[in-house]
Amino acid sequence: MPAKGYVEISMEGCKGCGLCVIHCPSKCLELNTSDTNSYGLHYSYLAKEDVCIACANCAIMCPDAAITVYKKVG
Amino acid sequence: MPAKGYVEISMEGCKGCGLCVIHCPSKCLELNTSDTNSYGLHYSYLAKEDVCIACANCAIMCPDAAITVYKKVG
Amino acid sequence: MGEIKFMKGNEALAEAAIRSGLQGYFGYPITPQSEVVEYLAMQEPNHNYVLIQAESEVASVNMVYGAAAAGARVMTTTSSPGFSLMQEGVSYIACAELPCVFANIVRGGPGLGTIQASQGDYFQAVKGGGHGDYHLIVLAPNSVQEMVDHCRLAFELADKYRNPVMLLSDGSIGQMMEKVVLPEPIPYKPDKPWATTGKTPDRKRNIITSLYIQSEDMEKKNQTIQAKYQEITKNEIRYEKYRVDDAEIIISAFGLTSRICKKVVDLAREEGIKMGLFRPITVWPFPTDQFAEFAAQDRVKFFLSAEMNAGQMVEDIRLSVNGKKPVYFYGRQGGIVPTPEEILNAAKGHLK
Amino acid sequence: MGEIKFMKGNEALAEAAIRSGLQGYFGYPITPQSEVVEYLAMQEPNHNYVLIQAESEVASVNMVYGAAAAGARVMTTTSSPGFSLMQEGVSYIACAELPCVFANIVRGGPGLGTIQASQGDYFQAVKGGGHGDYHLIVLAPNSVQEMVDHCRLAFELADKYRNPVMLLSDGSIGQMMEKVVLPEPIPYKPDKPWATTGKTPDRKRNIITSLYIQSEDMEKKNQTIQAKYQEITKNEIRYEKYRVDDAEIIISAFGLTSRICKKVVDLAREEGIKMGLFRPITVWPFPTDQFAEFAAQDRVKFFLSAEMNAGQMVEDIRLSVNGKKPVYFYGRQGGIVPTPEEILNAAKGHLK
Amino acid sequence: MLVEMIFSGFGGQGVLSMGKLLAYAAMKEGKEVSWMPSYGPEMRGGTANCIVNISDEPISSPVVTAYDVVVALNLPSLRKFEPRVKKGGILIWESSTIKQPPTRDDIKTYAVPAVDMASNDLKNVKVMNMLILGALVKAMAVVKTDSLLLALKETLPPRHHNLIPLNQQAIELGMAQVK
Amino acid sequence: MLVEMIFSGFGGQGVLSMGKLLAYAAMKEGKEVSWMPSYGPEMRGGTANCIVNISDEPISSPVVTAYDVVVALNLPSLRKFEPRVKKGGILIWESSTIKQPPTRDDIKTYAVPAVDMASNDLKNVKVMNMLILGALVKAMAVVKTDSLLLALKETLPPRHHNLIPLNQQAIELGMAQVK
Amino acid sequence: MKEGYEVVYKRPKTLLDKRMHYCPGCFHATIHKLLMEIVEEMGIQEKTVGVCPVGCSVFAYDYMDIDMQEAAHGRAAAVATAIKRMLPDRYVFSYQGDGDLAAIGTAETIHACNRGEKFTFIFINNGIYGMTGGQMAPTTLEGQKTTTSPYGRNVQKLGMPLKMAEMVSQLAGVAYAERVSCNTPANTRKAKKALKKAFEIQGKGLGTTFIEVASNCPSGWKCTPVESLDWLKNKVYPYFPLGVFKDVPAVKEEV
Amino acid sequence: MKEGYEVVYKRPKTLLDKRMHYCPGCFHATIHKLLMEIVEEMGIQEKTVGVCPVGCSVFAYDYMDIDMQEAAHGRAAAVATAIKRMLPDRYVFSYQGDGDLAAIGTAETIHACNRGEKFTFIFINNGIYGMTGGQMAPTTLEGQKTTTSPYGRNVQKLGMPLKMAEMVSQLAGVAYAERVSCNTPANTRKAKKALKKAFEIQGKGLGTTFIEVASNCPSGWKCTPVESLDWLKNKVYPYFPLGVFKDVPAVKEEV
Ligand SMILES: Cc1ncc(C[n+]2csc(CCOP(=O)(O)OP(=O)(O)O)c2C)c(N)n1
Ligand SMILES: Cc1ncc(C[n+]2csc(CCOP(=O)(O)OP(=O)(O)O)c2C)c(N)n1
Ligand code: SF4
Ligand code: SF4
Ligand code: SF4
Ligand code: SF4
Ligand code: SF4
Ligand code: SF4
Ligand SMILES: [Mg+2]
Ligand SMILES: [Mg+2]
Repeated sequence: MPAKGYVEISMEGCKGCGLCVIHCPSKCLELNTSDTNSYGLHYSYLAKEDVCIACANCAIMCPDAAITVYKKVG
Repeated sequence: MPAKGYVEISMEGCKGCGLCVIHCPSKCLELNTSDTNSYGLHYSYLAKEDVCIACANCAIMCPDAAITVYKKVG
Repeated sequence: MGEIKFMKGNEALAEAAIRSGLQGYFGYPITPQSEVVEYLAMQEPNHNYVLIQAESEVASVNMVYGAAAAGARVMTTTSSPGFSLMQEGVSYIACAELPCVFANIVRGGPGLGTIQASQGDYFQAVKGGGHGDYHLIVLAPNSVQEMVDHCRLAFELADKYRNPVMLLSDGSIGQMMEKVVLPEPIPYKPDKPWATTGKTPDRKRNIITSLYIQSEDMEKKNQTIQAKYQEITKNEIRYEKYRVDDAEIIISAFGLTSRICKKVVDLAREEGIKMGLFRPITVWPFPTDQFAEFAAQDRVKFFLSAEMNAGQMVEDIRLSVNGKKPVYFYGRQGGIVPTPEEILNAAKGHLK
Repeated sequence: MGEIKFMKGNEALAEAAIRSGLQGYFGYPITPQSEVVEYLAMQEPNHNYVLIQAESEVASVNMVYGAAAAGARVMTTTSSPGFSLMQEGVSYIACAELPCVFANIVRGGPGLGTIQASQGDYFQAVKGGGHGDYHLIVLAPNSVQEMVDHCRLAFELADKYRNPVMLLSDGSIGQMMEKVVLPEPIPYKPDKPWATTGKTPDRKRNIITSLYIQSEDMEKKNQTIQAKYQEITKNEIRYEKYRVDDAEIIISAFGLTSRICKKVVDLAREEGIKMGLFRPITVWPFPTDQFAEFAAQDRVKFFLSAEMNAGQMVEDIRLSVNGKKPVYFYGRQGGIVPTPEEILNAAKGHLK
Repeated sequence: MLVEMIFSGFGGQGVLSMGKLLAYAAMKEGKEVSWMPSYGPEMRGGTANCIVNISDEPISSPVVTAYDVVVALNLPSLRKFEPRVKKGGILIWESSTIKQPPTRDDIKTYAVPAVDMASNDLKNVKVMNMLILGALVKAMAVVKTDSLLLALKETLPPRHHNLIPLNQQAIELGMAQVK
Repeated sequence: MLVEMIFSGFGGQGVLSMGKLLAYAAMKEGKEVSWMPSYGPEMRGGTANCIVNISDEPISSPVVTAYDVVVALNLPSLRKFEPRVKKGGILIWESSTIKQPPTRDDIKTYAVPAVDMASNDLKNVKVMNMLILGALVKAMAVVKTDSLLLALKETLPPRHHNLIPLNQQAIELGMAQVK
Repeated sequence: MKEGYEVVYKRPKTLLDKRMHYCPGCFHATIHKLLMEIVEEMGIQEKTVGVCPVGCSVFAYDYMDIDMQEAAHGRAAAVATAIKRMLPDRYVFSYQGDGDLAAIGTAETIHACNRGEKFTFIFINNGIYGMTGGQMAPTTLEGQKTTTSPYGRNVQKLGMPLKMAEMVSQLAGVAYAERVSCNTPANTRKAKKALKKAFEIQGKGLGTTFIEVASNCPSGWKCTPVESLDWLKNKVYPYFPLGVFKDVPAVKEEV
Repeated sequence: MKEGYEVVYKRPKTLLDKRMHYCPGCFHATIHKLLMEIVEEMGIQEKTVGVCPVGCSVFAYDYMDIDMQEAAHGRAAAVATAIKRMLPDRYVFSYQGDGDLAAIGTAETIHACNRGEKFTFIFINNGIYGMTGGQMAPTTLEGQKTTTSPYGRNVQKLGMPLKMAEMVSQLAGVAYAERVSCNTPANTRKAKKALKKAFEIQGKGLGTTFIEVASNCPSGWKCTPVESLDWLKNKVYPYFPLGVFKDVPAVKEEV
């Protein structure tokens, strides 16, 4: 089943605070602990794309407005 | 009947505010409107000596502590 | 010609501000200045200005900051302790380059001091009582008429240079009544594209700040305002001369004392002493070159600065004269206005 | 010999205050000064001083006023905008003649400016940023060690003259770590019969005030404190000389810049230029006579003042030199510390 | 010519306004004038005074300490300012309330029982100050009487213009006191 | 001799403390030292640096803008401070996280993969800064290794003294990186 | 002294034998008198330090035979805080007007109360700036005319009068807060009792004590002293009710 | 942009495309974002003027595409008062930290609220001085460690944390006061709603609007952003409860 939702996270804009991660109801976000962005921070990424429900909780929680949320049309 | 009480008012210390006058239960104080002290103020004096009951209301009201109150001994 | 009135200095200042298009006044009562806000309160229904008696001088000066940044023609007035409280705000306003007018109706200090007139705040006004390198344009009126004239001028200079302008007056001038000729009211339409009035689509956002966290930026900012100060120094020095053409003694004074010194000059001339008065009207920028010119003339024997303080403007005169001629000082303090006779005597004492 | 430590300037200042018998500290956080109150908070359990992080600098300085009047050995510290806010209180303290210590860990101004080091508050410190004629004794430390030494000295001078004493330091000195030798702690027993500690039957009531409503009284008060200032000027001028004996160029600087200028002198000497450094340690009272002496020597060609501002101490040098020799200025602003090379170049530029 | 004057008395006796009126009248005559009140907490004590200077030339200092004319409406003021009358100067004092007359003999003194006269003859103690002013302009013609009346007209709010005749009477009565 | 250095990187990488340790060690050797941190809101951005001067003579300015030694533990710092290494000076950079190496060829550069080595070889990424310090004292003998160890002993609170051997190992590992 | 009579009330000795500069009928003088009576009765002259900032009472030290400090406008609370902290066994009071305590000194007032500084605030709320000639204060009543509200205080533009005793009562550091007045002998006696209680609580170190006096200003209000009492009763007390707003020691005793 | 998908949330355009300097997880950034969303949704960019005093948010003008003024420490309320009075049809807000609004700026805060100045206070209460490196604030909790209370805030000596939303609610000039937070998506949505409501009430000129944000400071609290949410829930909200403290328009509607 194609996911209902989808998020784009700005790797450089993310500060790795993890607030999106813990508030995703579908647990689809993770911090990339093996890589850092140019600020030396582990950034968040959509780890489980297929379960995103486009609830936008992550985006609302993201202090740095690094997340864009998409929803399947129709 | 000799008065129960008696007050001494410092003529120069009095500023003629009249607060003692209006609060004397026996109405024994008056402002001397025909004379002024050296500050140009009509001072208060014991007009009816015989009815003073030494209640000290006048002294308590006097902002400038110009009044000494006496009470008949015994 | 304008309307003639018999007015108190403080009231005349307030009326002049109204006639100069005052849009906002923020102040706090303090003797001997309170008539300014009282007059404005009385006139409020007839005009359109915003008037707030603030909770303190600290609040006043920061209200001035806000209103000036929003593009309004604004003023605050106070007296010595109140102006000390404003120093942080003054420094901010100077750095943010906001046009506004301050008046300090000086009284005797330091501390709570006395409410009588003094000139003890000269250094604070011209050297900067707040932190950092900045300057106010400082006008020193010596009459009720000049409270009016300098008020209008102050608003104009403030706008022209985006710089705060101060009237360094004193309690005597604020409290006394004299004849004044009031100017016609002018309609004031601010033309301040930099003001924070809401970002319209046709321009970038406007920001008013005095924060330049990087040293390089801050130094650039400093250089910009220093360059402006030089420009002001070039253009705006004002002074008055009285019987100086053949003078061997140059007496100097600002504000109220300058009137007394006119009399000193007359008394001296009666005794055959060739004395003249040079009076700085702008005490910042200071008429340095003019003093230097006098100093360069062989005729001139010495200078005497008469002040109602312990000797403040005399330093600026010394800096100007630069050792070419002696510069003496005579002063009274604590609210005492020196008499012409005692100043004359002081001058004669230096005639050897 | 005392304890040797590797310490931040601000912490060394705090430790020195403790070891000088500090009884009360009242302050408010501000960069680059906050380590003083932080250090004192950390050490509080080990000592007996009263420590309050006040609600503002205005409150701080008035707490200092109250505690000093009650006879305690007290201090406050801040940085530029905070010291501007204290000006009213400073003027009150000066007039009430209360002994206490201020430290201004100066940053770049005006306004909010930058948090980097600057010397832009010289005028405020020495001419009086508050209202009225008054003076603080102003010491200008140039190292972490001097933060310590001047702190102890400041408390002593304050008590000796019943006058507030100020450390005019800067953000670099406050923030940097260097080696310091700490002095032995001294027990401090105030001997202040004038203090308001409660009127005992053996004396008249003590009153601390700066109010002298009658002009005659205020003038008398002014004369008293002016006489004290002369006394201080006679006794307390401090300075440092470096390779001046045969110097043709006298370079001058206070605080941090004076260290850089030592290097300038060495560089100049390497190039065969006879340069020496004269460093005022007290910037008020200012070593006027010492400058005048140099100016009187034929050998000396000119003076150069190097400052981290737009030219402030240079005025006091000019007043001292009084036109006898040229006095030049070189400065950087905004938190930029000038390099020895650029100062040397500036000096060479005047060698024609 | 420069005339330096002080008007002094208790607050409420109208010393500030009489000084103001005189200065205004002089201004109307084309003179240079200054009026300088005592101010601030001094007034809390119940006394008030103002210095008035009238001159043909610009006035140097609004504050002076020796006077050509002193007007004293109470004893403390008389005590304070009598010594500050210039030699040959004028001292006008309210003689119905001040019981201790001035003592100097190197000045001209005028006793005006203005309080009594105002209450008795004019039935309005408030115009006492106009009586004094009348005496003053008679003793020294600093302004014309007409100028005083003009000044009254221009400075009194219209609703009080009905009082002008009374004030005029008071001024005249005062003038009559000075021979 | 005067050595002017800057230690720079992200907050949390221990740049301030490594600078402090070096300065302390030098002080113990009788040198004049100064340590000057970046301070205030600069640190909010997540970067930190400190300038350390070590000299035989009194130090003039604690703030300098051209360095004999630059230590850069992240890319922004490398970019910012590489241009400020004096000709012939030394640049030490953390090469396991910085992917774009320095480009200047008029200075000596040392790549130290301190993060990797600390995590892999010493199982404690925190001592990464000691590794760098080891490399530094090898590249330029500003202080003796013993002084560093003494400094550790005197500045670490006693409860952390058990970490000294690990730190020593790190220093030695760092030294070994510089040939 | 009349034979056969004994003194039942006389001027306290600690109130110096000097004419006070206050206008006739001004409660500033009344409170000075009460204060000195208390100092005398409690025998604490040696242990009392007063702080008077600017305001009509700036000369208070001329009248009270105790150690005193003048303070800058609005800063009495900061000054008193420091004195009390340095000399914790002394009785310290600040004596402040409404301009002082509730306008320029708001921050110092709130923070001293919040910290529970153990001195006594004596707050003379006369609804006006007396000293400077009658300008509007933060406590000026709605519609009240002053020199800076010549058409009456417009609360739409300027806000309602601040109720300080009520406000500080909300702060944990305050042990005792009461509003008193001196318009009648009974109220004046109550005022004295409140002041004394405040000093006693201070002596026990229980927290900040705050006595607000609904005071008068015949000069600023442009009325006679006797009229000022009517104004108090008809206008002031309805908005600024007299009474105890906080009494922690009493509450503690009850429990 | 993925085909067949539409955007349901994106960064507001008025939030400039610039990396904010705040530490990871700091609510300062969250509130900036919400504010700019509101400005965009209400279409009031042209009519909005913001005031940011010192504190971590002193650089706010670098991020918001609106006219802004930086203000001196504690003086934002005075500055905003003047702007709003000069430009009464604009939306004006002050954005202040707890050091700013509740310590040095107490007097300005109280008086602007009391006058009913018609701008919106946005009060970021993070219980600490973030900008200057973590000193104690007037709102630091009992026992909380900061650089100037290294052994925990001792409320005996320093007083209890000040509850500003509650305090200003007592003042007649305040129309709306609410405390919000951003620890969960639901609370963050509520915070946005409150901010928007404040702006709407401001637009109607009904009085002062005051939004207190129970905020975090992972750096000053020395914890991770995620841990800071626990601290908020366990320590902060119990003392600083979220909720509406005053809502004059709602009360009016009810009546
Ligand atoms: C910084 C400063 N601002 C203003 C003043 C002027 N001033 C003196 S007392 C006062 C207010 C007096 O009112 P209040 O505190 O109510 O006392 P009251 O005279 O009514 O007893 C003011 C504004 C001052 N002395 N210092
Ligand atoms: C007059 C003055 N005093 C002190 C400072 C230093 N200072 C800057 S911000 C600040 C407080 C910051 O705390 P807060 O207001 O709570 O904001 P936060 O950083 O926590 O968001 C201080 C004390 C200053 N800039 N100006
Ligand atoms: S939109 Fe909702 S489900 Fe999708 S990643 Fe964000 S929080 Fe998770
Ligand atoms: S909330 Fe934003 S900044 Fe934080 S981890 Fe997620 S995307 Fe990154
Ligand atoms: S003591 Fe009582 S009865 Fe006697 S005069 Fe005074 S008030 Fe009247
Ligand atoms: S109360 Fe005192 S001052 Fe007033 S009239 Fe009576 S005695 Fe005189
Ligand atoms: S002005 Fe008012 S407060 Fe001041 S003394 Fe007079 S009546 Fe009392
Ligand atoms: S220091 Fe605290 S308040 Fe400031 S940005 Fe960092 S987390 Fe936010
Ligand atoms: Mg009052
Ligand atoms: Mg905060």
